[in-house]
Amino acid sequence: MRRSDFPELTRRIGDQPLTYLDSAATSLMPTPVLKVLQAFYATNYANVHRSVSTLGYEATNRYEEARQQVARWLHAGSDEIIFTAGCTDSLNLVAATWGRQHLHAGDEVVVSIMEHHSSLLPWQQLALQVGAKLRFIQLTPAGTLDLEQARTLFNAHTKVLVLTQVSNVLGCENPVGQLAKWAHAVGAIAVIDGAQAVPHLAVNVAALDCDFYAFSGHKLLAPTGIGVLYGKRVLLQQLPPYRYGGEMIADVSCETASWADGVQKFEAGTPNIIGAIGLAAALTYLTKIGWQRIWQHDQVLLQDLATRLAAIPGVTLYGSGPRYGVISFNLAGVHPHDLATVLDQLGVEVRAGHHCAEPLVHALGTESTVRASVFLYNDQTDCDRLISGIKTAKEFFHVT
Amino acid sequence: MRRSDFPELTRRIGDQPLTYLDSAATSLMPTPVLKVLQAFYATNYANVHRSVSTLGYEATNRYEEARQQVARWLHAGSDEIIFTAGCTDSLNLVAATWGRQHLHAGDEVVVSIMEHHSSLLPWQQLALQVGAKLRFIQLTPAGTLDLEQARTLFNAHTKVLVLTQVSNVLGCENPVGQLAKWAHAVGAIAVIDGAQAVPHLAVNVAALDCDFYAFSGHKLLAPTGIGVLYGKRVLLQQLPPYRYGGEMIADVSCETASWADGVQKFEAGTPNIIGAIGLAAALTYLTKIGWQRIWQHDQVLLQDLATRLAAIPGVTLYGSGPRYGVISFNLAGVHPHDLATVLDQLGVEVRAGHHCAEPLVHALGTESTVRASVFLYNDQTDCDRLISGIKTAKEFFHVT
Amino acid sequence: MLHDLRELYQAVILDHAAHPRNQGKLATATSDQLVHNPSCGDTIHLYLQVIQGRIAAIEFTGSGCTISQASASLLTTVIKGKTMQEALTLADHFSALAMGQAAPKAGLGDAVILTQVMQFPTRIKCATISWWALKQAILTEQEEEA
Amino acid sequence: MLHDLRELYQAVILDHAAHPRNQGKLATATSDQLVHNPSCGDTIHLYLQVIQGRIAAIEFTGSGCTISQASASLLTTVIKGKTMQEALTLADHFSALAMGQAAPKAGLGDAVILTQVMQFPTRIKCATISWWALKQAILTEQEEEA
Ligand SMILES: Cc1ncc(COP(=O)(O)O)c(C=O)c1O
Ligand SMILES: Cc1ncc(COP(=O)(O)O)c(C=O)c1O
Repeated sequence: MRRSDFPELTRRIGDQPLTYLDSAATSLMPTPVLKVLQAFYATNYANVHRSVSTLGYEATNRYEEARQQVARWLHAGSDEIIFTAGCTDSLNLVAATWGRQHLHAGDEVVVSIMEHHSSLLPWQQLALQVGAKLRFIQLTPAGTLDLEQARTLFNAHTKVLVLTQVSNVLGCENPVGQLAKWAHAVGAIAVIDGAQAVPHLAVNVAALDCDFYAFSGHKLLAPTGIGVLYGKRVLLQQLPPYRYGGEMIADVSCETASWADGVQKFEAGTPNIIGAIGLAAALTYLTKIGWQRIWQHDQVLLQDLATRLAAIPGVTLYGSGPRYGVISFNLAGVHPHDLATVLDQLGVEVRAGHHCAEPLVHALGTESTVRASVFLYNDQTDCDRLISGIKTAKEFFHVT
Repeated sequence: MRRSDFPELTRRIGDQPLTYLDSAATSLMPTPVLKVLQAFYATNYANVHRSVSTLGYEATNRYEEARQQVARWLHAGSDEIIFTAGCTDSLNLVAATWGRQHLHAGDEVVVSIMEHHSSLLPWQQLALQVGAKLRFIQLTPAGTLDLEQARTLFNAHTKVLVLTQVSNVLGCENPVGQLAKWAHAVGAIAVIDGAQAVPHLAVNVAALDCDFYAFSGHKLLAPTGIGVLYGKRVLLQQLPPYRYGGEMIADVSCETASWADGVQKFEAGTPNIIGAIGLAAALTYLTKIGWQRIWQHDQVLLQDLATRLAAIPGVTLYGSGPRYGVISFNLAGVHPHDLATVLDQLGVEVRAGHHCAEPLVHALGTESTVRASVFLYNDQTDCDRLISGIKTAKEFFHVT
Repeated sequence: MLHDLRELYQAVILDHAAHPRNQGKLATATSDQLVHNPSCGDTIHLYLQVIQGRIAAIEFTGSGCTISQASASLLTTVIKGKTMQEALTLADHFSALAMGQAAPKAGLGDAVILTQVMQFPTRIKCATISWWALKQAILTEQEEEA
Repeated sequence: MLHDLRELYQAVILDHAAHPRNQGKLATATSDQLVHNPSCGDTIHLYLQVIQGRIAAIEFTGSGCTISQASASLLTTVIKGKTMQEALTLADHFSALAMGQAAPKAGLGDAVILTQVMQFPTRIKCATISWWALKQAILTEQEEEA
């Protein structure tokens, strides 16, 4: 789909054409998004807020329009959308503000074993500091979250549910709405990591009724360095600031300071203006192509990959379908890094390792996996090249 | 100088040509830097670190080369350069890690009255939390730091000196090396805000012997969303992490985690790769033109502006020369915002307000000032248009 | 190119800024409201004396640009003697006009000149801030009465 | 296109990875060193028994890719019986070669095949990690002696 919009796809790896199957790490940038950035730099670029000049006003408008666009797309209010440096930054913000305010000794955090380190660690470290306890939602043998067990974890001590909507290793979608209900029933909040969900699912934060929702732009055709944190209005109003600096204040004296209203309180210093413009341009680009079309396209490719991978003797697939964006597997007798090196020699770019989800990978009974991930610009040829690459690797390493 | 590299300079404000005198807020982006970003997106773009694939390797190399380039330029080791989301983020990092670890009740922070909110507030708020005390270096009547008074502030309780190298309101250079010596003599560290210094001065962190040094890329022709924190090797080794997440770990289990060595410990999650590449490209661009040439050019323009502004009856200049990059003033009988609005109508983009330095602006005996700032792409015509704009404003508001 | 500016900064506006009417800290105030525009440091402190639902007296103190000071001064001249309900309606009309929306101009007197500020989007807040303070003060007054 | 790979993954390497020599937790060890490659999870735990300045016995445990496991296995076969000084020199030579720098190959035996890893920059650490562990273990041993 629109491969020609992605110039990087025409490059070669050594003497081989490129098959990019690592979009779950970072998606490529299409020319139309780059053109928007270029035009912005050439006409409206300036610092935002606090300026009486035309340029500053135009840049501020574009920045705030980007916020509104993100808000509409997530079904949130634009006073509930904080721009951050990325998903990791967003998730740290919640733990550093809401968490520090509300988590005390003896409290409990319900967290899935599937969490990315960026989702787990802010709460793990805070819990260690204050003497709170992490309670893990484990896997069923099928590699999905064990909801029976999960249900038993919520109690009067539970303060937070920390949950990834789509696993960056298994690709499964977790029942966020259901788990958020259980959290709310005991008075806890639900903090959702949407990094891998937003490119592959319709996200409606109002319908999910989650309290915080985080993602990164760079997995969604936008530049690096921009992320989003959705937070429920009433919660944001009660939070202390995250970082201190310019633009987030109402008034500053030598001794004390008061904070700006609304989301500005959380955006200290010059924000990543160009990142926000890029994120808006990426959403526009994806919307124009049609989200439904993109999701269906990704589903078809992944389904096909799953079937063909499962048919290769020695291949273990992790988790079970439906998968969103990513599929993880191992090949008996070949270490994931050796397999990834062979594939790389063939121009097929996958990822091998623990994918910043060590607890999950250990729960799957392994140290690392190979992960292939797809997005709108992948096609059947990419899948063919992956499958044939794995067969080549089997021959190369003499495994049967 | 190379105005043609800056496409935004050709746009108009209403029916007027643009005179951009707000580079101290954000500098414009030259086409050669944009071209580097474009080429990177088209060929080497991928996530960094932790990949065995060629693309990931290339992107990581470019990212780490950017770090090395920044290090060489600041006269630091590349294991002393942390990429952040911006100067504000850098300064918050120091207070949140070193500060939280070392600042206790009864301790003192020596801080100049000139600090930008991004430099003051992280320490002001930390001091309020732990019961430490801020001691302010005041101004001389000439509008420079009062070194006599400063000297009396350092004592056995002093833990930190917080100092801006160049004021974003006055444009003066503070004697960082001297004050850092006084700080070190009582066992305190020196945290230097270099946001306005790096575009206009040769910075050598080794010679300054500062402990931390922070700046933003976007004031230096680079994109928004990228900043730098220099920290002395021995200090960085002892610091706890700032944010938690992917890429900054050595090992993670459900219950605990250990951290990566070196600067990676401070770069949780996907960093702003494109921002770092852009910063490196901007440094390359500026180096090619020649820093000396740029500084001299800026000096000539500011000197000229100072002389001509001082000659206008009713104009008050703040501070005294030499000024680096910025000059602040007021016009008797015309509020800065009214003046800025008239100038904006004439296409002259300046900034009016407290410039995120409320304590300084109050110490100057006012509520706000007009600030004009110059960089390499400004020329004599820009100065002429500012001066003639001020004269027009005087006529417009009937002040004599 | 200064045409739009001349429409905004008319003689009466400059006069109100230079010689503000009803400036002071009304000793008999029944309610007051302090507002602050963090982007420029403008401050307006509005004092109201409400007697039997009518704004019997009104004064302000503050500092800031021509627009914000003239706006506060004009507001006091327009509002004095109005009922709380009339004042609320005028505040809504002024704010709407200043943001370029359609609304009746009746009753705003010379204050209507300041709605020209809609041509200068970055300055709209300077003109509307005192009217916003008025609205807050009246709402507080009404709450206390209820 | 797999030519370079064949140079690296030679039969002897695959054999060492599949059937590592000197695997175990040496009971008589006088020093040991655990290293971990966070980027892929490879782990090598090296155990040395030093007698009168000579590495009398050496074993390792660990898990990871072909390169890291074969490298550790080959290291043990090469290093056993060497003096600490000889071992340090070999470790330096191996690391230099693996990074594509010039250094003598003498004494490295079959381990020299793994210096082909220089063709695969992202895998260099897999090959050098056990040699790095060796160096650390010896330096610790020497410190303790001193
Ligand atoms: C002196 C000074 N310090 C800190 C900052 C903060 O930089 P940023 O907004 O890029 O984080 C600025 C710029 O606004 C500044 O001028
Ligand atoms: C599930 C999940 N959560 C969080 C993150 C962190 O995102 P970032 O590295 O952009 O901060 C990622 C991506 O690496 C992810 O896949």
